Formats: sequence, structure tokens, C-alpha cells
Amino acid sequence: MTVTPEATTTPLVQLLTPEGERLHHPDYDVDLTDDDYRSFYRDLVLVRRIDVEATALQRQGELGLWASLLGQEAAQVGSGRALRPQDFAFPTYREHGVAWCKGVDPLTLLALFRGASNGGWDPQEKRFNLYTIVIGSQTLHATGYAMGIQKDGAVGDSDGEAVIAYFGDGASSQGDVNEAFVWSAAYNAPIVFFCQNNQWGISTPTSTQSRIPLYKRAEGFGFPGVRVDGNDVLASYAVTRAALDAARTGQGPTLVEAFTYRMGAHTTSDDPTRYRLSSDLEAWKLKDPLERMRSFLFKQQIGDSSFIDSVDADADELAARIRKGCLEMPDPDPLSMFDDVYADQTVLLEEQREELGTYLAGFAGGGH
Amino acid sequence: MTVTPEATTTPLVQLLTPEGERLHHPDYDVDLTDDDYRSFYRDLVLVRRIDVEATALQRQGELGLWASLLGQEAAQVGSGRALRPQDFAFPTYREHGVAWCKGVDPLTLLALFRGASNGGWDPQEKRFNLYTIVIGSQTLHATGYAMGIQKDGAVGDSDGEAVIAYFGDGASSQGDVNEAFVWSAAYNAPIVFFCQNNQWGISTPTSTQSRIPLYKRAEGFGFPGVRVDGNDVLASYAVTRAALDAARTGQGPTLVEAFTYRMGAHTTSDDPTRYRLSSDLEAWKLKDPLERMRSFLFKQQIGDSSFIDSVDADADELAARIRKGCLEMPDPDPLSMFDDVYADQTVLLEEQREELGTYLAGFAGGGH
Amino acid sequence: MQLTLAKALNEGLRAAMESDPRVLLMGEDIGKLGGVFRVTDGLQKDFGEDRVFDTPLAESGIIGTAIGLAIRGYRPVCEIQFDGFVYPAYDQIVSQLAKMHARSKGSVAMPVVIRIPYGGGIGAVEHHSESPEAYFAHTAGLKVVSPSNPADAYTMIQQAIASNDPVVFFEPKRRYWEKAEVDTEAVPDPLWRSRITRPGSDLTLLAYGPMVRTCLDAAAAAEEEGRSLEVVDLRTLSPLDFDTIRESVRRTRRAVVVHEAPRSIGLGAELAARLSEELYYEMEAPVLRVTGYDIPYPPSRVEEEYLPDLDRVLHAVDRSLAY
Amino acid sequence: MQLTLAKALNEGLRAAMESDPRVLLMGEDIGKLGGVFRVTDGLQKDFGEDRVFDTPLAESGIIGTAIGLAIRGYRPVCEIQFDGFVYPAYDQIVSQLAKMHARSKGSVAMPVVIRIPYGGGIGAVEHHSESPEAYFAHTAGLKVVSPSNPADAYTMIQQAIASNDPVVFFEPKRRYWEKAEVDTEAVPDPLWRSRITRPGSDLTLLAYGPMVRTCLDAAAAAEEEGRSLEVVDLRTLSPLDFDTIRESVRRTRRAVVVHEAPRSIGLGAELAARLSEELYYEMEAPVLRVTGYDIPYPPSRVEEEYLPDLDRVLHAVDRSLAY
Ligand SMILES: Cc1ncc(C[n+]2csc(CCOP(=O)(O)OP(=O)(O)O)c2C)c(N)n1
Ligand SMILES: Cc1ncc(C[n+]2csc(CCOP(=O)(O)OP(=O)(O)O)c2C)c(N)n1
Ligand SMILES: [Mg+2]
Ligand SMILES: [Mg+2]
Repeated sequence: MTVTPEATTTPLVQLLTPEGERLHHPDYDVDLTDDDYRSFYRDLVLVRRIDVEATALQRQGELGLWASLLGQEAAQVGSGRALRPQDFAFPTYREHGVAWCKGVDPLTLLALFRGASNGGWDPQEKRFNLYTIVIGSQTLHATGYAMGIQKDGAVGDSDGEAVIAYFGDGASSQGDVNEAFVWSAAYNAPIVFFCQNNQWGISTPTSTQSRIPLYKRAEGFGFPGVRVDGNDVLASYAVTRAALDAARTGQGPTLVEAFTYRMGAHTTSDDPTRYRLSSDLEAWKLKDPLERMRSFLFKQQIGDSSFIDSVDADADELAARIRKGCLEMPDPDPLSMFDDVYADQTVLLEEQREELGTYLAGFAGGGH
Repeated sequence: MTVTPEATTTPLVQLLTPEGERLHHPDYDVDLTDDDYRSFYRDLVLVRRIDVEATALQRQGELGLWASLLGQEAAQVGSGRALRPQDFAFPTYREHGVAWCKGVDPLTLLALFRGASNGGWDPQEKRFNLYTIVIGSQTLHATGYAMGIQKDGAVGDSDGEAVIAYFGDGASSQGDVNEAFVWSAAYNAPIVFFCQNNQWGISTPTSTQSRIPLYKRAEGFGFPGVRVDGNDVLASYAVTRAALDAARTGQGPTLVEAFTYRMGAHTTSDDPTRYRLSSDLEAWKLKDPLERMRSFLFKQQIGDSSFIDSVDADADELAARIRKGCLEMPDPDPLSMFDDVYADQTVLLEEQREELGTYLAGFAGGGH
Repeated sequence: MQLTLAKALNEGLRAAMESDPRVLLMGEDIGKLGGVFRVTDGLQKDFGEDRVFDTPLAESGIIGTAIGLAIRGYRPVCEIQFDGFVYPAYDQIVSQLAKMHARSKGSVAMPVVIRIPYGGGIGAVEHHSESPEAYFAHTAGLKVVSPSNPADAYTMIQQAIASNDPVVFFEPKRRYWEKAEVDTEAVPDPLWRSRITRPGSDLTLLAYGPMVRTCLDAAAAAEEEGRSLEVVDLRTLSPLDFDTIRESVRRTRRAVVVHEAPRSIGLGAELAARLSEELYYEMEAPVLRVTGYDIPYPPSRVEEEYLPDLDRVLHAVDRSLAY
Repeated sequence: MQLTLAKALNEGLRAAMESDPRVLLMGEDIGKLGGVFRVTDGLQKDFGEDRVFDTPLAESGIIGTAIGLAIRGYRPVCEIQFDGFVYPAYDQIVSQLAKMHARSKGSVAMPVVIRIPYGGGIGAVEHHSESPEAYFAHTAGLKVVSPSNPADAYTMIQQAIASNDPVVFFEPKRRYWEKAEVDTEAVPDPLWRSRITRPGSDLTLLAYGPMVRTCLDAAAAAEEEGRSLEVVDLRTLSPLDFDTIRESVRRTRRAVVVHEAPRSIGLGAELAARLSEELYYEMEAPVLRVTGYDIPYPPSRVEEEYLPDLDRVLHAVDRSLAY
């Protein structure tokens, strides 16, 4: 395995230092109000709280699994807020922060991890596709959707539509993801590929997937790639917004690599102590996306401790609602598993539904 | 579809102009004897003759199909001759010229296209894998083989082993090919990816696959790519040899794009007049790989017309042998279709073999 | 009008594109070339490159982007160039396309058609003669159909495109060039119905796609020997139209299934399993299977021995009637 | 020694690696992590990164490179992390791996093992509970096996690795943590043999992998009601050991097949088709199937209703005995 040092030392777009210093960048800059800054912070806090609460619920047996976004809040909130209402997002299974920005109720996400549904929101309405667990496959769906935008003539000016496809560093190795690059380049599709390089695919470091920084992959396909500090919500926002605007105005695809770190386990089933050093974690703690935004608010004096407290109170309320909703969540009707397999139901499934119904009814009456 | 002019104007490594002028190149040069030059020419002629004869046999109904290499002789003979005996090649379905260099009897190739076998040579013995029709899949086999070389410690010095994987411009879009790039880079495998960009994937121009020159794809994966004049046998030889030597000495993968043109139909089933202009063809005729080598021999006075005649006589002889062998080729025993499905035969297939045997025997006796 | 099966498909595609502007055709070499079998001939010229387009050479990409186009509201019709080239798209078909409607609780429809020329008998090289239908008919969430004749080809392709469920549409490539009358004005049979193509009373031949003609020929030959064979053209492989199938076999009390695909765990197994369960007291012989063998498709010089033909069908009929 | 099924596999892999230096283990997260189920735990540490290695995240790449390694003379054992993630590798498995030996006329062996944890019942999210065995058992050129208990897991994995044919090795993930005695010195049964795990006389339950335990429990429960059920653990799904199966059902004259996979065109269909043909005059009831339904695997909160369990098995036994 050859790892060039380049993989970790490449410069990245940053608008906010880990210490909360605001930087300016010639190509990527944003003009935000104090309200904007505060609401960015609020989203970061709420999104983290959703994650913390879900993790706790999993520990208590209320969820089968949870994939934590800890450490990736800025990449998700930054890119999620860069989306305009008409833009469509294709997530993996970890984009709880983007889901939040797109108005998906956290409880529907929990339903999925609880095993009460395999989806649950209307992708068209939310303009946020279902979570996709088979690594990389959603990047092609996103590309196809973007081709559809072109066919509808909905690209070309600043009101145009664009698509964002999320995927991980591990996913970059999948054939599907590279085919999505081929197709998007061939058709010049209005799409942003947003790769959260959180350094790990479960236990596998990014160096097993690529020996050069991932944003450079785009060059091989003939479109631009850029690396952004994924723990910097402002930079994530600015870079994504620029890429989306390029897409919607007909300039084709961009690959954004958000350089970040998965602070938690891969999922609640995982044990990262088996494969990584806690010293890494310590180093990344200093780059925490919430801390740096809070420092910035304090430094700029646009958020005082009463604001911070009010956000925390909102988070408490949200957490309580999630917890209550999860505990009260009904199990699906077993017979509903036959619904919606097809748009036009088949005789076979009607029969099997009846078979199971009769069988379960027999139990109700005393069973075998 | 965006086609940057770059796709066709990129400079390529050339050692022999279409007029037969010998050029020198700072990075790629070769030191060849007059005998070498003559035998390059001879291979080009023989390989083309195999192709012409096979095409004729197909027209006469002796082959089900033939995939012509017309126009690609230099890319194949150049790269094929760059292989050392220990090197292993993974072809597509069109590498008759490489097969020739690897000592595969043309008749076994014909058997495949005749429908008398699905393979027919021993890949280990020839160090030339079976033809692979499912586009791109062989690039992963080649990568795995190259990883095996590493595990055997057979890489590192100038006697090391290397692998070459052939594929087309169309194939560059397949997930498998890009995964092969990922894997080869990750493991720094001793492999040369040899892409014959003959400008077409059946009726689809290269611009549908990529908007930048294909050799640049390698950059996105962190290894070098180079474009060579695929109609120049000397350049094809030199560039491939250098890439193989890099691989065998532990420097990892290289992508070679041999820029050439498919002068014939995709296969004998195809009708290229439906999708391309004959003017293109005319332009490429001026770059004919045989003509330029012949001009060079004449200019250098290292091949006179008696040499040319003797090569033609060899070609006639070869063609006659191929024709005779093809016409005399026996059909396989139908029952042999049950052989070799497994290394350890199964009861089920023994039964089915018996079933078919009895059934056919019944016919021999008068039948149903 | 007399049309080949390939031309009937072409006309059916044309009609579907005319009636719904959201129908798209996509695949390798389907534009200027009109597909390697010319099924899409002339359609790019008439409907433009936006609606009929050549794709990069990547089957997972074809189906994956078709899914995205369907989410956007389009009705993509994907051509897979040959049966043996569908496998790179397998994940997109069985894990993504087949499940999207259920996963979204019905909010996202997947009106995607995957056209696959399939089957052997044309002297082709390897990977060009396969019958992979069982892989898809075993997959929940997909529907699978196969026309056997030009008239069905014309209507079934339109019905498949009109379906809001994903349909794998298997085209019997060795029958592409067979001509028959196609009445474009006729009221079509429902897509999900099998058809008794030839009535008979002694035994039911169950077949689909390329083997329907073979069975009709066998039935004609059997008639000369005084045997009355019924031929059921399944048309739909998933879901199976078991009402029609059951009704036929209940009458004839004997069934032989014929398909080119390997025998083990093929469509024939399912038909045999269900018939022998549902008509347990009524059948007079076990369901017999005339199929390809459980081996990779052989080199074409011996494909005649591999493929079920009239004689093998009659041989099985004899065996069944001997019970 | 008492081992869980997962640990028995681990010991079996270790033994195989010790006895043949050309055995390699490859897959996602199998090195330091030891695989998500810890089946390869400690093996990278003991055998080194050259022989036990983490791969890039790409299943087609895993199988494709394993084929190349096999051509080079290695014996790769590939782990697919979960059942639902094997499909991206489908072309490499069914078109490349399965056919290489036949295409090369026997000159290239493909001793590749593909380990796949499969089946439901562990409360997992989607794509983590599937039973795709029929897709592979329908594919000529592959062999398919599934152990049901620790002792078999220990020996069968070694036998699969020793096989010169490609073997898809389905591991019943819900049984990974079940413990039983494993005698590492015992002479193993041949890999291609089914086993009568519990003898009986009234009916044969045919099962494999995770459902064997379910059937054994059902047989125990039935005994209390005075019914003697025989349980056959298929062990090999392709080729089927029809000698053992036929012999059992010939005696009991009744059979129920149990699997988690969807019913249509599953292993049960094949068993029913063959048994009803070969034992036509001997059976006293049709072969019944207790299976998953023909739907995508449901959310885990209702998987209990989806999966065959003791009661559904006994229900089918009642139905069969009522004939
Ligand atoms: C096709 C496929 N293979 C394997 C898996 C199992 N798996 C789930 S997540 C994961 C690692 C993904 O890494 P990455 O793409 O970096 O995303 P991250 O989890 O870091 O967000 C793996 C191997 C899967 N879901 N899909
Ligand atoms: C997976 C797959 N899809 C489709 C085909 C059908 N097909 C055969 S050759 C070909 C074009 C290949 O183009 P390219 O890779 O440029 O190679 P060339 O034929 O030009 O040598 C296609 C689409 C195939 N063989 N395999
Ligand atoms: Mg990651
Ligand atoms: Mg080409």
C-alpha cells in the first residue's frame, strides 16, 4: 500500500479556523448575516443532538442500529443549507444533517433504524431521496435525475435545478460511483458529487481506497474537484453553493471532497478500538465543527451565552420529542409488508397476504 | 455531449511518422537492429493477413463472427512484442495481433469465432488469458494476477514479471475497469493498462465515453498515463516496454492509451456506414501502420522488394494453412459440453450427459 | 400488416413514444445504429437525441441512471445489448429498481422497462445466447414478460412501458426475423395473462418466448399422430398467470414445461412445484421439463443439441403420456 | 471443544491457511477488524497482511481480482460483508468465475470460495437479511453450500477451500453465535453429501443453513404429539445430493421444504419438481414449501412474521399429513 504524504497535506478551502477565526478565500466566499451565522450554529447543535439521542435509544434497544454523524455535522449542514428548495439530494445512510436541512422529520429516520420501515418519507416532496445502503448506487440515481433536469430544460440560469449526491471515501472505489462520474461528464449533468472523506470505511483507511487525495479523481474524468475543510460549516456551505450554482447554470459536474473525520464508531455495531488510535481522535477533537462555530460567534459577539442556552433548550426539546416519538412508535402491521411491492398488486401477493393473514388469525384464536 | 477539442489534438508519442520518418523521443526510445525492424514489419503483415483471411472465412459462412483488427496492427504488435516471456497478457476479443506475438495458433482463435470452442488454448502455457467478451471484466483478472506476482515476490528487479490488460475506449466507462484502476493503485500492482482507443465502441464515438483524452483518466487514480500513436509500431513498442519495465521493477501501474482507428466494421455483423463518414476513414488510411513501416524499411534501405515479397509469401502460406485448418475443423462432440464445467464432475451433469447421450443414440437408430 | 418481431417492437416503441412524451429510449448503440438488432431503427431520427440516446458503455450506469430518470418522472426503456451483458447491472436491478416502490411506501413509481434480447439458436459467440429469466422472475418487485410473436411484441412492449412497475422484457432474439400479421387496431389482451395459443386435450405444453413456436410445431406434428396438445404461451413469467395455467392443466391432466434456460431452479421448477401441489389429485403424470442443461451455454456448433427442439418436446410428451 | 459457528469458521479458516500457503483471505474489513462478524478475527495478525488483506470497497473488484489470483495459482477466500452486497459482483461471479474452467477446457481451475453471511432474524436494516442462494444455485459452474452448525462449519469451509471448483459458501448469520461441540479430529462427511440429522418416519423436512435448527425444533415439538419427522440438512445446494434426499422421501413418502428465501423459483421449487417427478408413484402428498414470501425482505420489526418458524413448519406438516 503506497500512501503519498500528499493525501493528508493537500490544502483545503477553509473559511473558519479551528479557533473560530474567519478567513477569506478568493474563489469561495460568502456574505452571511448574523442571523445566518446563528442559525448555522443552531443547526449544528440540533443535528448533533438528534445523533446523540438516537445513539442513546439504540443503546437502550429501541433502535436496531444507528449510524452516527458525529464529527461530520459541518459538512452536512454546510452542504445541506447550500441547497436551494428546487435542488434534489441523494444521501447515503449517514446524512441525518442533510435530512434535517431538507425538512425530513428525524423520527422517520429513526423508524428506518428501528426496523419499522425501509424508508418513510416522500422523496419527491422532500427533494431528498431515500437513504441508500448499498454503497455508491445512489450516485447513478442522482446522475439520472440530473439528466432528467436537463431534458426538462430546467438548467441554464440561476433558477435552474441541481442535484447533489452524497457518498463516502470508501464508496469512491465502487464501480457505480466511477460510472456516475463517466456519465455526468459525458452529459455535462447538473450535479455535485459530495464526498465526505471521514477517513474511514468501517475499519478501512482512505489510503486503501486511493493513494492521492480523492478530489483529484475528478480530473481523470474531466471535471473539477475541490477539497474543503469538512469541519468548517462556512467553507462547506460556500464550496457547495458555488458547485451547485455551476451545475444549475450549465457548467456541469463538480466533485467536492469534504475532509473530515468520523468521530464515533462506524455504526453502533462497530468497535473502532480494534483498528484505530485514540490519539487520532484527540487531534480531530480540536477541529470540532461546533466548537469552532461557537468560538466564532463569541469572538464576533453575535452569539452570547443566552443564545447558546436557548439553542440548547431547543435541542433538549427536540431530543425529548424524538425519544417520546420513538418509544411510542407503533410496529408496522405485518400484512403491510405486501403493500407497495408493486404499483399494481399481483394475484400471487394477494394470495400470500391472505395466507399470512389467515395464519396469524389462527394464532389469535389459539394457534397450532 | 461536450467534446473538448483537446480530445483529438493532444500530442502523442511517435517514433515513426506516417511517411516513415524515424523520430526520436527523450523519454521513449528504442535501440533496434535491422532484423528487429524487419521482423516487426513481418508481424504486421502476417497479423493483417490472418485478419483478412478470417474475414473472408466468415463471409463464406465458415465463422459465425469475426472481430477485425484492421488498423490496429501496430498497437497490438508493438505492445505484444514489448512483452517479455514471463509477462502475462489479458486480452479482449480483438487482440489477434497480441495472440500472435504470444504464440497462440490463429486457428484456435478461429475455433472460437466458428463456434467450435469458447477458448481453446492454455492461458498458463501461453501466458495469454482467454478472450473476454464481457467488456472490461478482464482488467480485474489482470489486476488480481498482478497482485499474485507481488505476493510471489516476483517483482522488483529487471527480471520481474508484469501484466498487461487490454481494453477499448468504450470499456473505459465500465465500473470494472475503474475498479481495476483503484485496486492497481491501492496495491501498486505491476500492471500496464493498454487501452486501444480506436475511436469507436461499435457505433458510439469515444466522446460519449469521455470528454478528455483517455490517458488522463489515470491521473485521477494517482498513476501515470501516456498517449502513444497506436498506428506507430515502434512507439507502441517503446512506450509499452517502458511501462512494463516500470511495473516489473515495482513502480506500479501505467495507463497507455494507443490512439488508433478501427478501419473495419466493429465485427462482421456490423454496418459502419450507418454511423460514420467515409472521409474519416480516408484520413486514417494515410496513417496505415503497415505502409509507414514499409516506407521506413525502404527509406533506410533495410528491406527491399524481395524481402517484402518473401513476407507476402509467408503470409500466403499462413493464410492457406488457416483456411485449410478452418475448413477441416471438426465440430465438437456434443457430449463434450458436459466436460470441464467442473473440476470435479457432479452426479447431475453425469445424468444429464447420459440423458443427452441416450437421446442422441436413439436418433442414430431412427429416432422419434 | 405483416411485420417481423423486431419491426413490431419498433412500431410498438414508436407508438409508446408518440403517446407519452416522457418515454425515453436509452442504451448502447440504439441511436444512429438503431441497436444491433435494429429494434430502435429510425427512432432517434424521429424523436431526437434527447429522447433516444446512446449511453456510455456501462450497464450499471444504464439502469442506475434510468432509476434517477424515473424519479424525475420519466419512463425510461433501457436496452441491454445481449442477455449475457445484463449482469453488471444486477445490483441496480435487484436491489435498487425492484425495491424502490416498496421502500418509498409507494411514493416513487419505477416505470422502467429493461429490454433484453435473449436465448440461443443464432450461432453466436459466448454470452450472446443466454436465458437469464429465472434470476429476475425470482426477484420480488420486478415483473418479467416475454412475447413470442410479432403481434404480442407490438402490444406487450407498449403495455410494459405503460406499467408503473419495473418490467424486464425478454425478447426472443432468434424470432426477431419471423414475420406475422400485426393488427395495430386490435384490442390487446391484458399484459398479465397467459394465452392458450393452441387448444388441445391430451397434454399442456407450457412455454414462453422462443420456445412457443417450437411447441406449436411439436403440437402440429403430434396432431398427425393423433395427439391433441394444448400450447399455453405464458407471456408473463412474473407474476405467473396461474389461473390460465391451472385451468388448462386441470383439463388436460398432463403438463410439459419447455424453456431454454438451465433446468435447475428455472421457471419449469416453479411451474412443476405449483402444479403438483395445486392439482395433486387431478394430474395423471408428473410435470416434465424440457430445458437447457445445467451447463454454461455451449459453443454454437453444438447448440442444437443443447436447445430443446421439436423432437425433445415430443419425446417428453411420449414420456408423460406413458404414465 | 465447544465453539460458536463463527469461531468454528475461524478455526476452519486457520486450519486451511496452515495447511496450504496459497490460501488467501480477502474482503472488506477482514484484517484488523476481523470482519464485521469476527469470522477472520486474529488471522491477519497470525498470517500477515499478504495473506489476509482488506480490500478497497468494491465487490466486483473482490471477485474479479480473486479470479486473477486463482489464475496465478492462489486459492482466494473472499468475504462478502452481507448477503445484500454480493450483487455488484454478479457479473464476475456468474459470467467469469463460473465459466472459466469450462471455457479453458479445464486448463484453468477456479478454487475460489465466496463466503456470504446470509439470512434474516437478527433485526438488521435492509439489505442485511437476504437469502440469495437460488441465484447462485441456478448458475451452472458454481457450487453452493451452507453449513447449519459449528461442526459442519469447521469442516465444510476447509473442504470448500480444498475444492478446485468455485464454491459460494453461505453462512447462516443468525446462527453465528450458537455453540456446539466441534471435534477437530473427526473424519468429516464428504462436502457434497446431505445428512439425515434426525431420523423419522412420517415426513421429511428438507432444510439448510439457518432453517435446520428451526426444523429440528419443529421435529422435537412434533414428537411430543406422536409424529416422527425426519430432518435432512441439505448442506450442499448445488449440486443437490439427490440420492440422500430421494432415499429419505421414498421412505417417509412426504416432504416439506423450508427456506427463508422467497418461494417462487427457489430451492423448494426445484426439490418439489424433482421429487414429484422421481417419486411420482411413491409420494402420498405434494411437496409443500414453507418459505419467505415473494416480497423484498421486510423491515425487521415484522421479520418474525416473514420468516418460517416452528409453527409455520408444523402447520405445513399438518397439511401434508392431511393428504
Ligand atoms: C455494496 C456494499 N458493500 C458493503 C457494504 C457494507 N458497508 C456499509 S458502510 C461501509 C463503509 C462505507 O465507507 P464510506 O463510503 O467511507 O462511508 P462512511 O460509512 O464512512 O460514511 C461498508 C463496507 C455496503 N453497505 N454496501
Ligand atoms: C458488458 C458488455 N456490454 C456490452 C457488450 C457488447 N459490445 C461488444 S463490443 C462493444 C463495444 C466495445 O467498444 P471498445 O471497448 O471501444 O472496444 P472495441 O470493440 O472498439 O475494440 C459492445 C458494446 C459487451 N460485449 N459486454
Ligand atoms: Mg468514510
Ligand atoms: Mg473501441
